[in-house]
Amino acid sequence: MNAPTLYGLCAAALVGIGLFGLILHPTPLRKVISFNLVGCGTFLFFGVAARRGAGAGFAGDPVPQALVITGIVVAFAATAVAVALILRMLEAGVATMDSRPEPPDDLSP
Amino acid sequence: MNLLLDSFTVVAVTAGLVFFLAGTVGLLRFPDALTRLHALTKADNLGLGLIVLGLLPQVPDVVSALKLIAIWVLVQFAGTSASQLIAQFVRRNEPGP
Amino acid sequence: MSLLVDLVLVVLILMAAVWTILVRDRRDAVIAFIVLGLLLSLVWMRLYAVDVALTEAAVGGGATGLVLLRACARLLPVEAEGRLPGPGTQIAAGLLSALAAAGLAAVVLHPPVPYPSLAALAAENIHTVGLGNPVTAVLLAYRSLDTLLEKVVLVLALIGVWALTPDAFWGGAPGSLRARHASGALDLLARVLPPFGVLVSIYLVWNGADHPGGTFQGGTVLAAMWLLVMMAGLRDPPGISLKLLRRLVVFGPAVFIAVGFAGIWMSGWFLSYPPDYAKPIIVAVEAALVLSIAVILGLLVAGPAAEPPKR
Amino acid sequence: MPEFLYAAAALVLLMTGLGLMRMLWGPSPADRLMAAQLLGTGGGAMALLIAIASGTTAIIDIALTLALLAAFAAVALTLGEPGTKTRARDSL
Repeated sequence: MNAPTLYGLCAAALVGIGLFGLILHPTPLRKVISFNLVGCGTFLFFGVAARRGAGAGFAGDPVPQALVITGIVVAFAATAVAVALILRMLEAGVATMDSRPEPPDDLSP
Repeated sequence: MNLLLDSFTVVAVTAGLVFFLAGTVGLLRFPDALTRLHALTKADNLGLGLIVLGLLPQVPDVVSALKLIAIWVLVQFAGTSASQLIAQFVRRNEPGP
Repeated sequence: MSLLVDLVLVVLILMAAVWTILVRDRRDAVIAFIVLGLLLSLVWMRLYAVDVALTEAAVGGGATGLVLLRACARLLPVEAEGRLPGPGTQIAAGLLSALAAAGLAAVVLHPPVPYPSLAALAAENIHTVGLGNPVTAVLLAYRSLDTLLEKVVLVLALIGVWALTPDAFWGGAPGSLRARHASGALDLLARVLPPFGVLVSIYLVWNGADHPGGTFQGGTVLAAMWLLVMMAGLRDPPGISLKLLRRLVVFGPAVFIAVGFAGIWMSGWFLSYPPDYAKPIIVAVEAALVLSIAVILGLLVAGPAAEPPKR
Repeated sequence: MPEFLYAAAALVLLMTGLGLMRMLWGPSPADRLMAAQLLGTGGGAMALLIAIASGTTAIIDIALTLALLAAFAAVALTLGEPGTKTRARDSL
């Protein structure tokens, strides 16, 4: 067992845990957090691939590393959009995902 | 000379570890939030400080040494402010004695 | 001995991940998620991906946690967390997730031999762009089209957030990020820390050409400092129709696209750099991008406009 | 010397990781955040130890970023206090 393999298994577990949370939680914010967990696991896979592809004098393959950097920033942007959407839905009194209507006096003045 | 510096590193880093241990034990065992906060700051100040001190003889160049000191100063400042904020949060949310 | 560090890290990560899913209160879940981001940046360090570790430390520890905690403050308290599905669904979901994880684990345990790698190709041509950091070379030279499109995605995300503005507030400012209770400590922090933050951010961008660091890392640190100033109430978020703001948002991508078209004229291909000037051009593009990234990330956290525009 | 520093790194991580039990126990969000804060400092210390042990000085920059953003979560927490009605209005 070497370090990349260990982290690869950890990545697999993260994806599994995130997927479970994604199905389990009815509220949208928890779903967003769970989805971020799946994302973290996926990024970690790229890290393992980069470490295993070490060569040519580099400690890791730079291409997957660059992809992950892009991915982390895009994942953050997607999270920000999702959170803004959730808050707007609540403001507008749209039902949450478990299809029970929210009390309308929640956020509106 | 080298042996002397190495043993200095071992002593200082070990002392730092002791303060991290103290911080953790305090965080886990102390009875209320404010005393736990007190334990936390010991790890922030002395734990990291002693480890930085112990590592200074081992760094390869001056810039790295300056960075190490800058990190400690930053953690001092950020840690102090964070402790204040957490303490104020605790005071607002828990009716004190 | 170094594998011991990895083992401890993995155990802590799994603990934080499981806690993120199982804890009842959503704010506790966000705190666990922040801890997870912190641990992951240590993992990236152990995988010798220092550039990624810097990004994860800045985005995972700073920006994402802030967005989620801010959302928690505006959502309903605990009792409205919603009902979890019944035990049957839970078991089925658990089995499905375990199956997915097991499949991925099998892929990890049986890697192809030899392992596919582009490291050799990246190393072969790195001298032509004059950079010492292969990750920056991939981001801004070999795969610069990806990076350009990623900037476009950031701008689109910002447009998406702004599009959620209620009609009455269009052109106004996002809701104040000011902390609810005034605090001298926060005020001091927001006055003293940003100069250091700006310095570190410039250092990361400048250093990123030859050593780990770069545009994203610098931009995120810069954005974090701006957010700190806004949270302390020293400045409120600017109105989204401010001309200067909008120009800053598109400035970086615009410079990048202009350089891309100049590449057609100078060396024959979109986004190709003339070999003699590759490094200065790349550093100039990075400098332009870092401002835009910082502004966009800050505005993404601030959210859609929530105040009527000032006339 | 590297072996000692790696062992110290593992110990720091282990101890601050044990502090995460406080994240599980709570009871208040402040307690949970303190565990995160301790882990942040411990993570920085661990990064420094590994940077010197492995001779990769670039890792010091990770500790620098962590130190710079150390107070960020605490600030964000005060932002995340449960809203009262009046506050919810002016945050809309």
